[in-house]
Amino acid sequence: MTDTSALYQEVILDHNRRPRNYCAMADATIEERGVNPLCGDELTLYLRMDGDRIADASFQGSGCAISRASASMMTSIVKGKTRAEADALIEQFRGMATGQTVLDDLPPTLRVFAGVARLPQRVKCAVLPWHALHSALTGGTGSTAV
Amino acid sequence: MTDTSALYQEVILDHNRRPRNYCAMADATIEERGVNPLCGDELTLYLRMDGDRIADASFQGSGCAISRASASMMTSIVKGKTRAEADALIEQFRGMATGQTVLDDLPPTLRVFAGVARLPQRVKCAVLPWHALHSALTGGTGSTAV
Amino acid sequence: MSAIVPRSDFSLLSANPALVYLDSAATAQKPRAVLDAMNDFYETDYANPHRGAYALSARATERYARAREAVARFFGVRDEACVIFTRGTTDSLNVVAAAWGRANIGAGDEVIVTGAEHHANFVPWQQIAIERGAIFTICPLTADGRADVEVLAALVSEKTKVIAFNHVSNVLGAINPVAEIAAIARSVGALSVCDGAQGAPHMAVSFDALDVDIYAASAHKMLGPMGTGVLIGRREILDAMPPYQTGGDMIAFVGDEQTTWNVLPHRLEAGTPNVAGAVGLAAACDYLTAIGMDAVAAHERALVKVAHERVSAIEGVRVHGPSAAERSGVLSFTVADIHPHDLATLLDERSICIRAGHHCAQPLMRRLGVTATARASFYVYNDENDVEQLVEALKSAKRLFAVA
Amino acid sequence: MSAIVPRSDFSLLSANPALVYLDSAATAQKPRAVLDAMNDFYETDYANPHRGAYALSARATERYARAREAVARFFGVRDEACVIFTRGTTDSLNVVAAAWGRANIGAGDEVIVTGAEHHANFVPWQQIAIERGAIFTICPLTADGRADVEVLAALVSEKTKVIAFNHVSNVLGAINPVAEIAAIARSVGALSVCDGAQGAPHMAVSFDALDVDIYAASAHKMLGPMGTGVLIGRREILDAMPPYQTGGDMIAFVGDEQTTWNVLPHRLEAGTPNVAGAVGLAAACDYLTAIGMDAVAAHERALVKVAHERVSAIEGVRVHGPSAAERSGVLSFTVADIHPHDLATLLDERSICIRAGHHCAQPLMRRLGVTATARASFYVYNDENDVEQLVEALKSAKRLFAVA
Ligand SMILES: Cc1ncc(COP(=O)(O)O)c(C=O)c1O
Ligand SMILES: Cc1ncc(COP(=O)(O)O)c(C=O)c1O
Repeated sequence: MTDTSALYQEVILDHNRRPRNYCAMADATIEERGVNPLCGDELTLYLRMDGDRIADASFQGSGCAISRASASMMTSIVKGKTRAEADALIEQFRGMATGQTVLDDLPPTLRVFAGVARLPQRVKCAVLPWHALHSALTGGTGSTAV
Repeated sequence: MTDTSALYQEVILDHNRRPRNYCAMADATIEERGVNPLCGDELTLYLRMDGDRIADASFQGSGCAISRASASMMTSIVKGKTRAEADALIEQFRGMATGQTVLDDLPPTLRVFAGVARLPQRVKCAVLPWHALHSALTGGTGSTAV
Repeated sequence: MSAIVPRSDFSLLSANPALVYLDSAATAQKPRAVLDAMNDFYETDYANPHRGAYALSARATERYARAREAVARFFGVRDEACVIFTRGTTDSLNVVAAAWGRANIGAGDEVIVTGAEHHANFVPWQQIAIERGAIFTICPLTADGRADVEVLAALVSEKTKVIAFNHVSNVLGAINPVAEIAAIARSVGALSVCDGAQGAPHMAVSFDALDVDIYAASAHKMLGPMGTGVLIGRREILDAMPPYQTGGDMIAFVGDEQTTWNVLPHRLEAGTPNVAGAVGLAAACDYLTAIGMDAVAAHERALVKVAHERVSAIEGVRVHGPSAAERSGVLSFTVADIHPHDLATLLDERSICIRAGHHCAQPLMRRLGVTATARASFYVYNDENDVEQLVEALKSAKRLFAVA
Repeated sequence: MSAIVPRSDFSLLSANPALVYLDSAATAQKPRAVLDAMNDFYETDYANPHRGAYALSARATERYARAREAVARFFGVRDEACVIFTRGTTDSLNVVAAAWGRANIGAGDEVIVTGAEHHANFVPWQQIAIERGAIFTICPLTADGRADVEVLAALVSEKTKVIAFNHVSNVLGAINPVAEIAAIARSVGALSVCDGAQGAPHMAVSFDALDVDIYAASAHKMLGPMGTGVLIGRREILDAMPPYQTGGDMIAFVGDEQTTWNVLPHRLEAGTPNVAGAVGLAAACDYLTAIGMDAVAAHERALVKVAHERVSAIEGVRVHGPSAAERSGVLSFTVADIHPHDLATLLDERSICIRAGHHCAQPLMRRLGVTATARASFYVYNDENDVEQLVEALKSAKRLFAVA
């Protein structure tokens, strides 16, 4: 019914098999749980903030290739970014995943998720880590549902 | 949609306007309330039993022409009847009102209600007093719903 | 006045050209557009929404979301997650009485309803008051059947937790001053619950502007399908309300010992939702919007004005409720000594459908001093000829009973 | 095995010849006969039942009564007033947990469910136990996912008030020994509540013979419409149960201070009933009866047997639950490291609809030691080619993920 081959690209499959930053973080300054109640995906996002800057990011949890690869790439990319830079990325990623924004500003590696916009039932998988990041950076409830 | 002219005959209209036995009974031995919760008809049936025989019967209440005329005729007819005779009448009347039985055994005056069988929404009106009578003669709950 | 929609939009009415259907306050006939929308959903996009991970299910989910948007638009609700699909008005009101009531009404508190409520907005409040040991107060009515707001304003106190009232009386067609009642409720911190079963089908409703806390309606009375309704509430109220039913879709996490809830609207919609019903209701909303709710209201007002004049001109007829200018398209009356049930049967002989009885409003019947009334109610497909036939039939019934 | 009904009976399936619909445990597609029955009701006999005093309303009332009779016949219930129409299984189970539970469960009492329950038969009991201060016990499962009756028999005591269990697990297809569980419940005077959402669509059910106190099912899973279900109960139970919702049709007399109730089935059906839904469910029952429920069960068993063999033969696949001979047409599995959601998306690319996730059974997922499974479920319109395509697609998905 839908053309998913574009979504399950090598890079996503690779991040799924060998997720980067996949570990708990003992000295995290923020810990945020993200869940998708409808499909059961869950992850814990760990951030170590250094003032306004994300000094380190990691995650753990169980989820599909899409959410796992998304979390893997996200934690890699936001490392070293300021809050404002991360906020901009969050907005752009969400825009792309829901098929609304142009991609020009988004780092090319993240564009592999563009295909998810055609799969409304999977958008939340891709967005889950970003949602948790947003929540973590804006006070953090400790747990958010996408 | 339905031919009701046969139902609203002179005799029913007359019993409605001048119901017989329409009064409370101070020396009643049984008092039974009958209600039709769906349309709001209600009546109280009074019986004075003399052993196995219905010495006197009367009623009061508010209802449509059908239930009023039915109660009026019923109280007239059952006066002096034994329980067994009343039971037989009840069964025959119900059979007629629901369009199931032949009429041969039923007193001709009651046959004016035959037309109600074609009006399922009015069957309960005609049957209400008979239902209360049945209930009164079989122990009586004080109040029955048709 | 001719009807403001083609009779041919309604299969049942066009198949029965002689039928004079004057019972829309009980339930409305369905335009083809509503049935078509539901059939199309079943035949094109049918699957369980929310749960599937395939395109067909995504389409069903989408249909459900679009339906909620359309219904939110119709009811003037900006925050569409505050539109909860239910089984109907009765369900909606029971949800609030039970879930909100159990959490917020305590011993010695007060629950107020009006004397003109439908049983659906009377009995749930009476019962929760009994259960919680609260005082159950029945607000008196003005002579024409609306809540007496002066008395109400004097009645309320800090103890008052709920004021439940109808938008429009199903018996009298009397229109309540919703904003005034809501303001009285607000002044003492009480929940204002508006039963819109007879409001939404007949006049423009803007929930956000009405300023009530809760609004309830039934799809089947507004050209939509049976088995569907809405519960609309302000977000703070719905968010704080404990779930009424639990099960699939409304949970966040089910532990062996504790469970956490999903967000609105899901947390108040347990189980597989009735997507077809929502789609049907949305189609009905669109159909009504295309006519224009102001045109609907004007049409009914015009019809009920003629009916009011002509029916009350018949000797021995008593019409209950307000003047024609102040009522929606409902006319309750009694004709001399003729019991309303007999009247309905005699009218049925002429293919005229009216309702007779207590109209699920026994408390109001007592206040009117009657046990039953006859009721004719008008909607978009009715015309002046329907009124004409009603009047003729009433006269004929009078003749029959008088001759006896 | 070819399908046992013509695909052309189902508009959606015949319009999409390539669609492999393997999600009937979530919801079933609708035969034209069901949609036609509902349309016909709306277009021919539509009015509010019970309340009108005219022929059209009498016909609607009659339709509703006939539908109840047909449904009672299908479920093997002689006393048809004990068939209550609800919104669905979730609604039915919530009614019992809330109305019966509040009246009968006290502090220190015990409520037992099994570890394989759908959230609809788990959370309502968990919540009422919390509310009443009762003990909530989760009965362990046999290795193949049925309630362990030996453990259950040892668990129960005079304190046990309810045993709630599924007829068939929606995740595993495991069939519970209903009569045995009911007997254990009876031995201690506990209420036996059977969630038949996955039973009624797939095998002959005779409520009177099963000897449980309560049985619940959803129309939409048995070829019927959304928004309709049944709550079936033994008369003594239903008669003694306080009403769950109050309003129109379910009352006998509404006083200003007290209200009395109507008789069954009305007292448990507040408000305007969903006649169209009941008519649709009745048509579905008739459609299934025409095929024969034993033929339905045999067809599913045959399909699931082939699917079980072929799917478990794929390396890395783990099939959950009992052997093919002992399950209804449901197959849950996990494929090596591929998350079920990814699997579902990849299968969707080939127009194969399966469900992935926790299937509203998080407690069971924990007991299986997984967070999600993929689930294929079969029904009357599926055939061996559907199984074939499922197997091919699984192999292809494995290849894609392995290459990475
Ligand atoms: C004013 C009013 N409130 C509530 C209801 C109950 O609606 P429903 O039976 O659709 O639940 C009705 C109609 O029956 C009504 O007219
Ligand atoms: C075993 C079981 N119980 C209960 C339910 C809930 O049914 P519904 O969502 O139709 O209320 C389902 C299906 O979702 C089920 O499979």
